[in-house]
Amino acid sequence: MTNSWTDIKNTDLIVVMGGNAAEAHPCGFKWVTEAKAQRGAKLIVVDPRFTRTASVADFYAPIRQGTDIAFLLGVIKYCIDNDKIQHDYVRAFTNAPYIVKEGFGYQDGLFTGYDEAKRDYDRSSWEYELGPDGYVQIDETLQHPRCVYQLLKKHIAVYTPEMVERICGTPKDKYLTICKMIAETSARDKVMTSMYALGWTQHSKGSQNIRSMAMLQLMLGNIGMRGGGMNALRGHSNIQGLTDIGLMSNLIPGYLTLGTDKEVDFSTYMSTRGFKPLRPNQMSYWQNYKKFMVSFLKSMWGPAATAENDFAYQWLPKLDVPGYDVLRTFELMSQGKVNGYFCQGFNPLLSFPNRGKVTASLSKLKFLVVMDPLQTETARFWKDEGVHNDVKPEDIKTEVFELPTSCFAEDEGSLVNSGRWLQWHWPGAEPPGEAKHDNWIMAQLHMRLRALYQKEGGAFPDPIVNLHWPYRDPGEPEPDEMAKEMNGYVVSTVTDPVDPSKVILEKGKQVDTFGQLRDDGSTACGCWIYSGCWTEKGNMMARRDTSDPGNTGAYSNWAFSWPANRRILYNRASADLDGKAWDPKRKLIEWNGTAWAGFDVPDIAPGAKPQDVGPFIMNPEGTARLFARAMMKDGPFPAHYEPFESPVANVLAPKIRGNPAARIFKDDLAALGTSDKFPYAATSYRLTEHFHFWTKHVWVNAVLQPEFFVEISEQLAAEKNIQKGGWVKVSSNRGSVYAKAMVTKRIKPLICDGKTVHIVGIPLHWGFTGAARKGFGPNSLTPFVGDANIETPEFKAFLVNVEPSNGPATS
Amino acid sequence: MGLQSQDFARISATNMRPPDVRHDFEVAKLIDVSKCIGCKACQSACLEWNNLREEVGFNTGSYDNPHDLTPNSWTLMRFTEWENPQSGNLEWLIRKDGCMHCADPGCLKACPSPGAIVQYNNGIVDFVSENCIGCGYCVKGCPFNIPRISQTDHKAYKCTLCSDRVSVGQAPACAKACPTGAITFGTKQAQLTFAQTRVADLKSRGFQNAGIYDPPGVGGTHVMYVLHHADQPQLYAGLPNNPRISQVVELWKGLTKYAGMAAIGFAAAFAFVHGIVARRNDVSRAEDREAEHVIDEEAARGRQA
Amino acid sequence: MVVRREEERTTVDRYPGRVRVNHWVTAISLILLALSGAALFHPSLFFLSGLFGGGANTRALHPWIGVVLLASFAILFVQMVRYNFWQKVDTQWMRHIGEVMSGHEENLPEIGKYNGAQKIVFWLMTLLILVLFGTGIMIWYEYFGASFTIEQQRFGHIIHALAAVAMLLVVIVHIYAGFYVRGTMGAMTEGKVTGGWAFRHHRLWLRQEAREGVIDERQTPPRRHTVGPAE
Amino acid sequence: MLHELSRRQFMKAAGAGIGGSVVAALGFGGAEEALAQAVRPFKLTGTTETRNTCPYCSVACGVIMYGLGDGSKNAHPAIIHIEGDPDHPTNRGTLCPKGSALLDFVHSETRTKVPQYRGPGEREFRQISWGEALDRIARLMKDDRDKNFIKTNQDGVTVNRWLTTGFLAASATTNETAFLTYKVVRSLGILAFDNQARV
Repeated sequence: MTNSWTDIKNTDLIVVMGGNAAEAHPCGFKWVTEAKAQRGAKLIVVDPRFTRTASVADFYAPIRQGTDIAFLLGVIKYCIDNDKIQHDYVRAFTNAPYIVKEGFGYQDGLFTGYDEAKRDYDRSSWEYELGPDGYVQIDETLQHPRCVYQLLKKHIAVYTPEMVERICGTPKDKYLTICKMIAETSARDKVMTSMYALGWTQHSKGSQNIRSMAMLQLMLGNIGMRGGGMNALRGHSNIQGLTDIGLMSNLIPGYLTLGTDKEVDFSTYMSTRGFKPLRPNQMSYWQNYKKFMVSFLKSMWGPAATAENDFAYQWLPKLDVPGYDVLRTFELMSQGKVNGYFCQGFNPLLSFPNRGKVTASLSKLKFLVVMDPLQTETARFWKDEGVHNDVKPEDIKTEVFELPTSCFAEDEGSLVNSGRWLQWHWPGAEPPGEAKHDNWIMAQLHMRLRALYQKEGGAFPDPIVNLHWPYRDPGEPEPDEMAKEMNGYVVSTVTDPVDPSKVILEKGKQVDTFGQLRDDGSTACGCWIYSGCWTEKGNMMARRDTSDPGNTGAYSNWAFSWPANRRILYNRASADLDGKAWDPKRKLIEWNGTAWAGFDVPDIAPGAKPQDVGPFIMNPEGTARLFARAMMKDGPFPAHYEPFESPVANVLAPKIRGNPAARIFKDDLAALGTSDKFPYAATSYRLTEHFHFWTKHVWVNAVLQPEFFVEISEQLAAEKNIQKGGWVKVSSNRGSVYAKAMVTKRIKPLICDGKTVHIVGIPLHWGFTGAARKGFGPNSLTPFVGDANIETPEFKAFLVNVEPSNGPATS
Repeated sequence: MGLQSQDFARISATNMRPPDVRHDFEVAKLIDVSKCIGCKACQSACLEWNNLREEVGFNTGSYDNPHDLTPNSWTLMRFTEWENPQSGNLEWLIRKDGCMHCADPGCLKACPSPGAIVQYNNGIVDFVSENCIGCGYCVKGCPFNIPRISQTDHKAYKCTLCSDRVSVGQAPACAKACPTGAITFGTKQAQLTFAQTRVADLKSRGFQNAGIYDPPGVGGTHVMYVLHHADQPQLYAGLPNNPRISQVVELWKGLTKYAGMAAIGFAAAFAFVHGIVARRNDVSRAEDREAEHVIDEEAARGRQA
Repeated sequence: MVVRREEERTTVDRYPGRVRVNHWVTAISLILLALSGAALFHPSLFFLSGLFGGGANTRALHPWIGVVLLASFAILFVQMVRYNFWQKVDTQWMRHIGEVMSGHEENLPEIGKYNGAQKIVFWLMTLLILVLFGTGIMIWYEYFGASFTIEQQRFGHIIHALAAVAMLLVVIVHIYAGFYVRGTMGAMTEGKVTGGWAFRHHRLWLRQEAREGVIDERQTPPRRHTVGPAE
Repeated sequence: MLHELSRRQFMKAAGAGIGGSVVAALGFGGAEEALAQAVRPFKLTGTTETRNTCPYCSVACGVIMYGLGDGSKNAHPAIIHIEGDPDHPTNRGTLCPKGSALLDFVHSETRTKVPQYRGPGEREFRQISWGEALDRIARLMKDDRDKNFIKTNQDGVTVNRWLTTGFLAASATTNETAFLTYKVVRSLGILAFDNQARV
């Protein structure tokens, strides 16, 4: 989220698209109902299904899953055509005026530089035209044919209301009503907020779905505003935290990235991370990258990380591919190239696409370790559960360990919510039976490995035996110790270069902010964006002050919000070029002539003059990007591509299947189904009564939604002679499941490109352990293909067939 | 009944009206159907607070789970898919069902067991399990079909409006939990005022018939609804248009009760008086003798036959 | 051999043991039903539930007693129905009911085993018991709560209540008649009535019985004098 | 720190006390009174309050866990009720159907309670000790790492990666656990490292 849950109360228009806030985030959705009740805000829901969010919406329109880009680019076109954009904002705060290199183009659904064999682009032409001064050439008038604004206009020209209806199946009149409502928020005193979640990410072009809305929000001047922004609802309680701390293949805490094989040493590594400003006076905050990186390395290897050994840069693994994401890992596993696997509170047997492939892959492991407070299906993937897990245990040679862990109620520590709030919590009881805290388990593993390497030696023991382990009880580090590590501390006293008697940073003290971090090894910091969470003043994440000056919904003294306790990102953009709030009623920060001040921590240097310095300080441009340059794998602009399994061909580029830049492995490509055998467009989702695969272990929730079902329209039910509450068999080219049929008016067939498209809804909460009735998950059906940029699987759009059945008993 | 009797407005099956001297605030729960997302947090909170659990059921092609109120499930979301003929829009009407805590409770009227159903001065209608005899009369008395009789202990159960929480100044569990604020709790007066603002908001959004459901037929309720279509309550999973205690029940618990008692009393009294004043109907010596003749005569006839 | 000449008096057998047992089972059931029913019928009588071990037990027992009543009365019905068909003479007799109530039966027509009033009681009881049982089933919540709609049950309740009142009235008449008409109780206790009673109230019946034959149980004179159709 | 005493909590504690006395004043206190049964005694009076965060979605609602006992040595704490934290700016005391039922998550019958092991081809789990489990896992890890660790690639560039073992982290663990996990996993050179943010 750029904003926060409590900030949503400030909005005028909520667009829920690519998400289902009411069902997946009911308590956050409260701020939508507040905005509606308190300030007459309107709620728009665009979804293939009439969801429980739609049930309280002012306006609902259906859309075929996987066509959001066409819809959104169409809205941008509408806004431009009807002069409903926030001109000053667009001109000053986005790269609309920037001129793009000669040679960039887009044709037949492809951008310049496409290599079909590699399914990848040579992105060199997707760049700005630089002037002799090394800065980007711009045209304030936005008239230059190669300026981003003109290129965008040209790029989206095709997305007329008629085309949108043809692609998305959204009736033109409904679509235009929505365009009109959205366009209204281009006014300076009107804002719209976008609430989205996995309905946009779980596509082979998920990142571009989100970019499309972000671009629209920029055109309307709604980024950085109270009640505006791009608000990813996010999934798990600490999914934000784990991403921040970089528990992903290619990440280092604080969104730093691992080196690649090309970055042979630290200087080469840093050279590609120079982040020189692309416009005069811009902050280009990543210029501080080295300070964060060195401080991180110090927190990893402490004294062993020295200037001499490049602070142990080489001890980090290097990537030979963009990343070993889960799809790649399970592909390797299926080829027998992975021997050991750990699942710490993760249930891949139900969470990853193409369950058949997941089972086969896990069966090839030598050992599997599951750490979980609940008895997961993954820990039992080898168990014969009849139709619900049809395997032969004797053929599966994998050694499996199930390690019982504590749950939230027995844990202490911090979680980061989608509003980037780090909130501390306390344990109320001991773990049951022999269950242990994850910290204990990870520490015990490390200590054992360290001992083994010290005793026996072995492959490159240095990073293990030298891992910085300064904990009171090395066998079970306490949460406060790690929290302080992440905040950062001073390794060696730093004095003022001019007057050495003046101590700037005192050895052993916690740093107050990442501004104090050094690139010479005198500071250590586990996760720079968390600096300030546990300072000398104590645990800022445990703060419980509920005051909210100006009733902005910021609650600045409640817990801690990264970065630097900032509650609304890009809040500098809430003020105009002179530093005055676009909308006085929505004042956030303003330029008082000498400094920025207001209700939130300014997202800019306090003394940065409004005319000089752009609001998007993380970008070398200082502005937001409508044109993403080479930073997106599948295009600097979003473009409509069909899902890999689609009931209709891509009307814009019939030859192209799916996202041309999305990676798909050979076998998985072969495993895709076609609409002749699997005519119905399926999508998967969560229900409000359940949380993923946890609450089926919870008696009460099992009662509230006891049994696996699929949702189909009355028309499809009639066509297939399917009874309400009767059994159906749903199959894709990869597998099949049995489910009860929920026949509903809330799903209606769509007409796309003149063809009737039936939608099949498949919720994901059932498995073969827990209190709820045994059932299946959609991942028995879903295709093994991910987003081009981040490899999130395409769970939201795939093809199935549906037939009446007598249920699993008879199978 | 002790001190607390002064806290009762009504007590079932008793002739003496409770003193009703303590003037408590009337409380009310307001359910704003237009804000409800049908998340079932209220059901969840209710089961948890009251330490009740339900059998894990089945899916029957609807979101209503469990499928009906039970002795353990005192509240339930009822889902209705309705295509509005005026706007042509689909509306998913979701109503939280449960005890309405009527000002004039039919259950209490029908109950034959003294003190098994009580109404506090704050308006809460409560079942006192200890006095409940499990006859099921309350089921017949209720215009909303709410009470359920447990087949385990044969006692009637329903929403208590969390009388235990209210008695210590807290809101009912469902009201506290409700994520969107569709359920609110307060004094009836304040709730009615607040409900007006909600109705105004709905009218501004085109729901011309939006209104408050506080049915006069039962003297008003302490659980009220804000409905987008207050003119057609039955749309919301059969919410009664104009609920009132059944005439049959009124007759049974009214006239019949008194007339019956009178008739029997009169008959008994008549017999008693007659017994005293009337001439003895007894056999006389003469009749004994005549009997002998008759016997001889008939016996003789018998022999000749 | 139903008319006996004993030392002191002459008696006529009216009810054999099996009928008497049935009658009393029925009678006791009726009383228990009246008491338990009354407890549930009116708050002022709820204290009666104490006799059955509290309200819950009263609620549970009442219908079962009803079942016993139905069974025993059914047998009684079979035993008595043939004497209870209406005849002209019953109508004549009913015209003189006032005299009966004032203790004069001189001018009544001779009648058989039962008089009009008794027959009316018999048929009323039959009817009411059927109604009470039928409606009783409808409102027997523990077992039949699900079998009838709430509206049907509401009607069941009111009809049951009205029928119960009627039943009580009939029972009061029946019992009082037993007391008022002296010598009647013996019929249901020892099973016999005096010849005089039979002559006064059921002369026709007395004649029939006598014609069947008379047993002389007197000790003197010692010679046995037996009579009967055998000779 | 098992639980911290916040402003509201103090009020609450006091409130419960007052509540109790109110109940008594109303006469619902005396169990001997038949009608006293009408109102169930307030079940949270005297429990220990601990603040926590709902572990489900990323709205991260504040919850209060009500624990058995007053924290004294011999009273083993056990969560008996969980309710929304009225102080929390986001949820203001409300909870969704999952959050409202957190108690059943804590006490779920299918929670893991002992370490279990399943050998190759076996049909069932069997219990093992933590010691056995961890020793065995560490051994399997080291053997695999020593065998398959890649120190340099074909071009002789130091790459220090271990690709034959992977680690999925949980996006429901705390930041502190996450960071400790990160240190342990990365120090081994593991690249097949991911969490739910990916899916």
